[in-house]
Amino acid sequence: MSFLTDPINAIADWLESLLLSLGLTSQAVTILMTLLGAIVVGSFGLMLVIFLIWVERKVYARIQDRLGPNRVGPWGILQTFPDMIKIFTKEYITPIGADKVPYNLAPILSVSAVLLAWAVIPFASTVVGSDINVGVLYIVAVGAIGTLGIILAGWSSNNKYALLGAFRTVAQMVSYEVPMVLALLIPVLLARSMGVNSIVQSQQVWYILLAPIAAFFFFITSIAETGRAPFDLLEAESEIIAGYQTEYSGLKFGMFFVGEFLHAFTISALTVTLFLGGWRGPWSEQVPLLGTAYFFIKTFIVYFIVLWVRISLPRLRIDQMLNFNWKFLTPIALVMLMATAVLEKILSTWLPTLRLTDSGVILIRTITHLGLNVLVAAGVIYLLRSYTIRREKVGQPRPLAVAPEPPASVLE
Amino acid sequence: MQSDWLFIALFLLIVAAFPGVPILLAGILGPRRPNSIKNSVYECGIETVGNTWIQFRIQYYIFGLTFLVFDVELVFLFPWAVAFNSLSLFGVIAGILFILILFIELLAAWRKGVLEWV
Amino acid sequence: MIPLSWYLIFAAALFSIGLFGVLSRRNAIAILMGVELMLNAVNINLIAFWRYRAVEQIAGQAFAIMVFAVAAAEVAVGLALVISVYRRQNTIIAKEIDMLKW
Amino acid sequence: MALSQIIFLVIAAATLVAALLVVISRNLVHSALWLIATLFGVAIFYGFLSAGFFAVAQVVIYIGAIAILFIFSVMLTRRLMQDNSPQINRGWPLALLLAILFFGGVLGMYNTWPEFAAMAPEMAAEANPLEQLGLALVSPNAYVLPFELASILLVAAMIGAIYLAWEKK
Repeated sequence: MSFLTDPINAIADWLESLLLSLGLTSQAVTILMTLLGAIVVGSFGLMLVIFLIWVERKVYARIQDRLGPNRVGPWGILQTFPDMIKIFTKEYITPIGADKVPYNLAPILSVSAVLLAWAVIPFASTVVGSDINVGVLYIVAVGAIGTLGIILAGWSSNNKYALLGAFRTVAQMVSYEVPMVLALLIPVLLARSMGVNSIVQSQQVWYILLAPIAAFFFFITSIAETGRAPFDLLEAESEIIAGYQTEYSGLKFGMFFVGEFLHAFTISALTVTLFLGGWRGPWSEQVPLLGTAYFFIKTFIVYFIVLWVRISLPRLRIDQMLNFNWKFLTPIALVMLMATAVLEKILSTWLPTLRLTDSGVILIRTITHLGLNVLVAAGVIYLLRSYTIRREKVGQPRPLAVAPEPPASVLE
Repeated sequence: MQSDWLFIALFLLIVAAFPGVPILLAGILGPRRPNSIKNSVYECGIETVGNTWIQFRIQYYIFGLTFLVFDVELVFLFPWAVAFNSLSLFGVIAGILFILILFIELLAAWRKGVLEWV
Repeated sequence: MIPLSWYLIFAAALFSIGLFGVLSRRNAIAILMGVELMLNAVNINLIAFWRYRAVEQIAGQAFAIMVFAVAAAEVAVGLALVISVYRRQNTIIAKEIDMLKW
Repeated sequence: MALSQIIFLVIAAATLVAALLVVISRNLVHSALWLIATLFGVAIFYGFLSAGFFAVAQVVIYIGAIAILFIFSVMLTRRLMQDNSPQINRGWPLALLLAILFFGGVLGMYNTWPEFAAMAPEMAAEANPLEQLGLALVSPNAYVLPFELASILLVAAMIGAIYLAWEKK
């Protein structure tokens, strides 16, 4: 019975008892089992990439009214394997003057930083790699390591454009981390816990209903962290060649792409976990397998939106990108955090005096939080509109460059 | 609890090996015929002019700096958010005051024109 | 299990290396890196004493997190100073920054 | 020797070597990279000391922000990076002597302390240091004043640093 509802833990238990019966000490068994779990989670993430590359190419092609990969295997689903073999047999070309150790370390870092986040994502109520009590901050930390990988790549390539790409990374990824952390603080505040699994467990109502603004901000900022369109300034082909990856070749170049594809999926999984209830759904507590199914269905829906955003929106200019972060996302996220804290305090002192049933408490909490978010959003929209009206009254938009006076010789 | 951290530690090793081993293998298996033209810096397609290590604008540093300050202050807020249930009214107000200082900081930077790119 | 002494010796060694860096490097940025090493050594001591001597009191952790804030402020101002000096004097060799000499 | 002790020694040795390389490497960006390695080693020790919050905060603050700022300022003051003159003062033997004397002195002082080799007490299973820390940081009879002052210190540092580094176009 338990095998049908929760196969992963059933297999783990069976293996553990098998190893114990082989005469190993319990300490060694724990280490072995943890190692096995780590290998399973890690290789699952990498296997997923093979599939994701196909999904992404197919979705792209469909939106652009093309067929996409369709030769190898049914619907071209095996297309990635020949590509992998091709890139695997390519020659590495290391540019003269490159700083060898950071140059080779950077692609590894950019993949492993993304994979690291999978350690804390719960796939079901009982299946989670590591349920540490600082999970949310761990996710932020892992993002910081990814930024470091890109800086290393840009710096060590001995290429001006790569270095420019790295500098843009710092301006972008580092700036967007501020509203991202602020948006992450709101679910932590609502759940009173930093453990990712306990955040999921406390979402009787999905946090996207309690904190839609935070969810939206987290989604935007994490797209910015992946460095894909519309935030692909770090590798803007028309501006700075290919950014930090210009001087890379072969599998090292491919690893940056593996990292990018996986990152897009990882942020979808994180959004689902923190704001869309993760594995929660009907009977997911009793049947963890169902929870896993819910988790992946939700994640693929969010992933589709990520792809949709990427394919639909043009690239931002760097000043627009920074203004959007520092003058729009960050102040609103700060206001939201303060407002949520005040409301939570009011609710936690006032609700117990009402002697409501549990569902009543949840209902009032949801409605008040949703109302607060709507209020803030309305205020923001009002401010933005009055700002645009003022700009219209002033007249034409500010000219970017003043045309120089023609020299006298031309006039004559 | 202890096994959770063990998992993270082992995962660190695994996750470094997963991209690292294929890169190493491809380096061994792949062809290796370097020559000076192939190995020259691609730059933007034409030959490199001047030094790579040119000076960059200070604006990048300013954003890094602003980020550093915000980052540290936000890390302070995590324990506060976790302990929210057992906080007194005073504690909540202290936390909000902290966020308010952060907000004033943002406004000060904005007023000073630090957040402008150009 | 690991005795307290190991952490303390490790922290002392780290602090000494940081001290050596601060005293011997010519470059102002490298000196600041040495200061970071020293602050980290202090933090390890704080956390180790918290864990081994006063696990039910939170003072060690509270001090350690304050050290984080101070380190961040120190780096922000220190590096800004270095950059500012570099633009005016075109040097970050600590010995050559002698504007206040006379 | 238990497994945990071997792991401790290996990580401690690696961290100290990295720290030494921070101090002696000629290329400043390499110094910064070794600094990151050292900071990561220190983060692992926080994990060992069951202060998970600090391990993660170390990575977020030091590696994610401070180290990046270091790399940045090295790049901004870049003309000195190819400077091949020695990076170490002429008086470095004296500095080395001082550092070794300091290390020896501290060790000697520790040795006179009877509880030097104390073992860690068991942590209560229900103890939640993170929540305790959050409470202590904002409670009036604990650390609320340093907490707010840290915030103001950082604001002051930021404004001061911007004032120093920024020039109006």
